[in-house]
Amino acid sequence: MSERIRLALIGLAVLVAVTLMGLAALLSSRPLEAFAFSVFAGALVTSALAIVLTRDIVRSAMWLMGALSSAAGLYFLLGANFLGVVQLIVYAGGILVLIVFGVMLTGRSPFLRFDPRPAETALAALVGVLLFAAFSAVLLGSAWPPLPGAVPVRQAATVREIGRALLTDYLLPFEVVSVLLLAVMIGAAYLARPVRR
Amino acid sequence: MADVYVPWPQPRAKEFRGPSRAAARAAVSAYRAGAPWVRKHPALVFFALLAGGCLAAWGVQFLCQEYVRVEQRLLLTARAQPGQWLTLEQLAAGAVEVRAAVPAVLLYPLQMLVVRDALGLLGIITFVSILAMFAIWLERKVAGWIQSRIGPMRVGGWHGWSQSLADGIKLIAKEDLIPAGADRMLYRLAPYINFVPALMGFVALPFGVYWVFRNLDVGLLFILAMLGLEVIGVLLAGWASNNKWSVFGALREAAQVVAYEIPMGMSLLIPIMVAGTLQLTGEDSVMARQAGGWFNWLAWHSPWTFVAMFTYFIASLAACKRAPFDLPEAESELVAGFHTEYSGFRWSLFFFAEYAAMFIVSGILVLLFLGGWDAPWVGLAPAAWGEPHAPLGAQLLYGVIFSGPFWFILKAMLLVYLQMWLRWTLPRLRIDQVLFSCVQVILPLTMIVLLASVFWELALGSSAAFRVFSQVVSFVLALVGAVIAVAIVLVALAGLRQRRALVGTMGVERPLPGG
Amino acid sequence: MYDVGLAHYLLVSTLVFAAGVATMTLKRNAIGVLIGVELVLNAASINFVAFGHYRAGGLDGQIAAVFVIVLAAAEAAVALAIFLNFYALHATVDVDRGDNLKG
Amino acid sequence: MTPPLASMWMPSGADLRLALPELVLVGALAALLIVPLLGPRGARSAGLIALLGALTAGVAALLAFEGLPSGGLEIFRASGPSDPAAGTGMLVADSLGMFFRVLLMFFLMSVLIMWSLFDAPAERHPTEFLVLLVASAIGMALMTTTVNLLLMIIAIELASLPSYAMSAFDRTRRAAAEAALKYAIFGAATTGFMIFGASILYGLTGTLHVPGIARVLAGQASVPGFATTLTALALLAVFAGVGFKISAVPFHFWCPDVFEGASLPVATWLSVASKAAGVVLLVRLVSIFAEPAAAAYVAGVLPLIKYGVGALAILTCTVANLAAYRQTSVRRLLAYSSIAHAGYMLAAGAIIFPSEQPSAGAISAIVAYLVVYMFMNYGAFMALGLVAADRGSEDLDAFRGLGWRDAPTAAALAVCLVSLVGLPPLGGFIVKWWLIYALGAAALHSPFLWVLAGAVVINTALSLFYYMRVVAAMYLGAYEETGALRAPLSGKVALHLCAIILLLTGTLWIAPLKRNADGVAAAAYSPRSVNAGAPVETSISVAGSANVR
Repeated sequence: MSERIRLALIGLAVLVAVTLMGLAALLSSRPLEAFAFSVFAGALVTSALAIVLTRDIVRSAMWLMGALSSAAGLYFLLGANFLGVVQLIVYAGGILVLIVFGVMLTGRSPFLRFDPRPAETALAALVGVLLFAAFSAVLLGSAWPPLPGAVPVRQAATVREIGRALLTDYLLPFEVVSVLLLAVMIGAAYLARPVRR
Repeated sequence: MADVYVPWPQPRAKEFRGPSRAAARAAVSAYRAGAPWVRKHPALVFFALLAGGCLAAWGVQFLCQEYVRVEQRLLLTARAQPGQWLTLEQLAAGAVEVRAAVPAVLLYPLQMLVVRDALGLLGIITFVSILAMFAIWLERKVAGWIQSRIGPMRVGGWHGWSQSLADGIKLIAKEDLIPAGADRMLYRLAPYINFVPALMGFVALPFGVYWVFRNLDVGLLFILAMLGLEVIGVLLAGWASNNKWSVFGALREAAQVVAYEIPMGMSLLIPIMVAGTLQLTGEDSVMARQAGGWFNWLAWHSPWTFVAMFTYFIASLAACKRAPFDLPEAESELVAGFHTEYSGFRWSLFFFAEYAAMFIVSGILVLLFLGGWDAPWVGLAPAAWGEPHAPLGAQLLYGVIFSGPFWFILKAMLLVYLQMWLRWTLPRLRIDQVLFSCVQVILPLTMIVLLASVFWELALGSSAAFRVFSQVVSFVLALVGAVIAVAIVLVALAGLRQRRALVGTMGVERPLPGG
Repeated sequence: MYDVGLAHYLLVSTLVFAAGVATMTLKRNAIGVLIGVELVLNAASINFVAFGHYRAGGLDGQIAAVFVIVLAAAEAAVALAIFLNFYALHATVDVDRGDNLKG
Repeated sequence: MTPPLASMWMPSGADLRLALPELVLVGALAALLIVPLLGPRGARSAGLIALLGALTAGVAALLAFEGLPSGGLEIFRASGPSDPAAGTGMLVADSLGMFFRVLLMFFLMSVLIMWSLFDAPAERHPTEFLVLLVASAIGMALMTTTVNLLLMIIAIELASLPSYAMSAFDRTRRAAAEAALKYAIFGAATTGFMIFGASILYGLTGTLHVPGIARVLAGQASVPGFATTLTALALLAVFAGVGFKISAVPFHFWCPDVFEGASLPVATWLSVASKAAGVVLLVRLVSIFAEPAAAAYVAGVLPLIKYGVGALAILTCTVANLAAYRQTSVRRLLAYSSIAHAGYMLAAGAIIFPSEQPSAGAISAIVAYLVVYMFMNYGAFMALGLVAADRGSEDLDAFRGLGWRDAPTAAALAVCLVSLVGLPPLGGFIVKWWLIYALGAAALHSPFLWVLAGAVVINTALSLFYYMRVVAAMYLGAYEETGALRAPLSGKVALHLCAIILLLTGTLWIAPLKRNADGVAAAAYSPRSVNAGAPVETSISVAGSANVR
C-alpha cells in the first residue's frame, strides 16, 4: 500500500468521523464547544494514526507537531489556558524542535526510511487495537462513583492560581524538578558535545 | 537545443491560468485606472487613505459598542438566555423599545460568535497582507537610502509605492518549482507551517482596548508560543528541499531561535513581574498598569526594565532572524538558506511570516515597555473623550491624537523601521558568535537583571524612602529614553535630508526615463 | 445528550495512547520510539486535565500535566543526547543495530 | 493585588530539618558546579566535595532518627485554599526512609571511593559525572520517602535520567553507547506507561496523595460495578515503573547490558542503590495500599497486588538465575545475580498484609537484606574491578588461579560470593533465613506464599552453581603464573572490610542487625497512624485536616 493511499484512507475515516461528530454537535446544547472538540479531537487522532503509519521519520515528527498542537487545543477547551500555552511553548516549540534536530543530525542513517516486516506490522496493529479496545472498554464501561469532597466543574483556572499553587502546595515537586532539569542539562550537554580525543 | 546536455529534468512550463490569472488581471486593470490619479496627488492619497482607514475602523468599533448596548437592552426586554441566539421575533419585540433599532437589525449576524470571529480573522489577514507589502517596500527604500541609492522608483509613481503589489502579482504568476528528490508533501506544507503561527500571533495581540481578537489571560505567552512554532516550518522547509544549504540554514535557525527564546522570555518576565499579570489588555493588564502617560511606561520603571527593553530588542532581532542575526538566510554563504529552493507564492509566504513576526515582536515591546496604544501625552486628554459613550467625533479625535490602534501601529512600525536600519547597518555575525553572545552575554545579563529587579520590587514594597529614590531614577530614565527616541528620529531625518550630499551617491530624485 | 463530556476525552486519550504504544513497537528508529513515548505522555496529560476538569475539580490535574510536560522535555533531552552519542559511534540510530550486547 | 509574601504558605523549619539530607545533597551539587569556577579543578577536589556532601547528608539522616515519631510523619503539608486535597503531605519522614538515606549515603561514599580508584585518574569531566551521580542519589532518596504520586514519578525520573547519562558516560566505548540507548528507550517507555497509569488512578480517586488514593479505592470497593479491572490496569502500569527500577523480570532487559556497558562504579551504583530504592518504594506503596479498611479491601485490589508481586518475584529470581548460567563475563553474571536478589526482596513485598498479620516482619527482613546485600555486592564488584584492572579482562578466565596468586583477595571475593548464595555462616545466609522465615510465617494465612518460599529456597540452590563457577575458577584448574595481583591498597582494604563485615553479620552481629532492622520496621510509616484523626471512609479534604504535629 503506498503512502498516499494510506493517508487518504486515514483522512477519509477521520473525515467521516468528524462529520458525524459535527452533525452530533448541532444537536448539542453547546454547539461551538462540540464543534471545536470534534475539530481538535479529529486532528489529534489523525495525527496519532499518521505517526504510526507513516514510514518517514521526519514526517512522523511533523505529524507529532499536529498531535501536540491539537492536544493544546483540547486543553484550551478544558479551560486549561496556561497548560495549553505551556504545551505549545515547551512541547511544540522546544521538544519537537529538539526531535527534528535529532532526526536531521542522524539523518544519514541507512534505516531512516524502512519497511517493517509484515509480522511487525501485525504485532503493532494487534497491540494497538488490543490496548485501545481494552482500555476504552474498561474506561467507558466502569462505574464512576462520585468522589467524596470533589468540587464540581469549575471555571478556567487563571495563571495566578496556578502560579500560587506551584509555589505553595507544589513547592517541593517544583524544586525537585528544577534539580532534575539542572542535572539533565549538564548530562545532555556533556553527551552531545563532540568528543575531543 | 537538442545537443545541450541538461543535468536536471526539464520542468514543464506551467500554464498561467485559474484564479491567479483572474486576480492578476483585476489588479492590473485597477492599477491602470487608479495610477494616474495617484501619481498626480500622492500625498493627498496617502493621508486620505490614512484618515479613511481610521474613520472606518472607528466606525466599526462604534457600531460594535452600540450593538453591545443594544444587545444588553434586548436581552433584558426579551428575557433571552445569555449565550443563546436571539430569534427574529425576540429581536422585533425588543427593537421597538430600543433607540438604536436600525443598527441592531443591521448587525443581527454579529451576535453570532462565528460571524464576529470570521470578520476578525478576515481583518487580521488583511492587516498582515498590507503590513507585509508596506514593510517590504519600506525595507527596500530604507536599504536604498542607507546605501545612497534611491530604491524602487518606477512602479506606481511616487517613490515606487506599488512595487510590492507588482511583485506580488509576479510571484503569484510565477512558476512553482519543486526540486527533484524533495519530500513533496513537506515541501508544500512547510511555508504554511511557517506562516500560520505568525498569523495566529495576531489572535492575542491587542491593538487597542477592545481591539483584540481574543483577550486571553495568557495572551503574552500565547504570542511567544506562536513565535516559537514558526521555527518548525523553517526546519521542515530546509529539510524537505533536499539541499544541503537549506538544511544548514534550517539547523542554524533552530539553534539560534531556540537559544534566543530564553533571554527573550526572561527579559519579558521583568515587566510582567512589575505588572503582575500576563494579560495584555483589560481591567487587570499590563496596559492598565501603564495608564496615564509616558512617565508610567514600564521602560523607565526601574533601571532593570530599561536594560530589559534592550536585551529583549536584541533577542527579538534574533528571533525574527533579522540582521545581524540573519544566519539562516545568509546569502553570502548559504545562497538563501532554508528558502533557497522556493519560488513564487510559497516563497512569498516566508516573507509574509517574517514581516508579521517583526511586527509582533515590536508590538510586544511597545505593549510591555512603551505604553502600548497610548500617546505619550495621553494624560492631557479631556476625560470625556475617552468614554465609550462619547460622541463619534470626540472618539475619533481621541483615537488619532491620544490613544488607539493608530498609535500602536505607529510605535510598532517605528521599531520595525529600527530593525531595518540595523539590518542595513550592521555586519552579520558568525554562528558561533551568535550563540556565544546569547549564552554567555545576554543570558547572564538578563539573569542578573531579573534578580536585581526582584530585589528592586521588594524594596519598593517595603521602604518609603526607596520609593522616592525610585521615582527620581525613573524620571531620569524617562528623560534618557525621550532623548534616545528623539535622537533616533532626528538622525534618521538628517540622514534622509543629507543623502544626496553624500559621497558616492548614484541616484538623484528627478524624473527617470520612463518613470 | 450530545454534549462533550469526560467519556469523549477519555476515548481520544485512549486512542492516542494505543497509537503511541503501537509506534513504540513498530518503529525501529530510536527517535521514532521516542515519538511514541511522547504520544503516550500526551495521552496521560489529556487524562489528567480531563479528569481534573470533569471529576476531581481543583488544580491537581492541570499541575500534574505541567509537570508531565517538563518531564517529557527532560527525557527527550537526555534520550536525544544518548542517541546522538550512539550515532557518532555506530553511524545509525536503528535500535536493532545495537546488538553487541546480548540483553 | 498580590497578597504579601507572609500570608503565603512556606515549608516550616521542621519540614526542612527532616529533609536536610536532600538539601545537603543539593548543596553539594551546587558546590560541585561552583567550586571549579573559583579555582580548584580536577577529579580530586570534585570527588572530595561529593564525599563531604554524602558524609554530611548521612550524618544528618542519622541525627534525624532522633525524635521521629513511630509511624512516621508527613512533611511538606501544604494547605492552600486552591486545593481540595490540601493538607496532605508530599514526603514522609519515618524510620524506613531515614534508614535508607543513611544506607544510600554510605553506599554513595563507597562508590565514590571505587570511582576514585578506577575512573577518576583518567576522567576529564569529573564535575559532570559527579553531578549526575549526586542528582540520581537525590532522586533515590526522594523515591523512598514520597507519598505523592506526582512527586513519586518525578523522583523516579530524577533517579533514572542521570543514570541513563551516566551509563553512556565513557563516550569512546561503543558498548556504553548501546547500553545507554537501550536503557533510555526502555526507561522512557516504562515512564510513559507509569504516567498513564497514574493519570487513571488520579481520575478514579481525584487525588494524587497515595494514602488518599488507597482510602478512596477502599471506600469504593464495595460500590457495585467498581472498576476493578481499570484499577488493576492502572496499578499494573504504576508498578511497572517501579519494576523497571528494580529490574524485575519483564522489565529487566536493560540491566545486564547496562552493567556491562557502563563503567564499574556506575554498575555498582545501579546494582545496589537503584534497586534498593525501587524495593523500598515498592514496600512503601504496598504497605500503603494494604493499610486502610482491610475487610472491604481484601475483596478488591489487594489480592491482585499480592499475587502480582509474588508472581513477579518468582519469575524474576528464576529467570535471572537460569540466565546467569550462560554468562562467561563475570560482570554479566553479577548483573543477573543482582536481578535475582531483587527478586528475593520482591518476595518480601508480597507478604505485607493488612492488619491481622503485622507487616513489620517483612519490612525488617528487607531492611536487613539491603544492608547485607550492599556489602556483598560491593565486595564482589570491587574484586571484579581489581582483577579487571590487573588482567584487562572481566571474563571468567581472568579469575583463573587467583586463589594461589593472591590468596587474601581471592578469599575475600569467595566470602562475598558465598554470602551472595546465602550459605552459613555469612550475612547472606542470615538475612535470607529471615526472609524465608517471614514468608513461612505469612504462609500460615495464605497457602500461595508456600510456593513463594519454596521458590526462594529452590533458587538459592540454583544460584549456588554459577557463583561456585567463579570460586572454582579461582582455586581449581590450570592457570598461568603471573604473580600477585597488582592492585591499589585501598581497594583491597575495602574488599576485605566487606568480607569481614559479612562474616560478622553472619555470626557476632546477628542480634544487633535484627534489633535495628526490627526497630526500623516497627516505626515505619503507616498512613493510619498519621491520619489517626480521620475516619476510614472519609472524604479526601477531611483527611487532610488531621494534624499530628
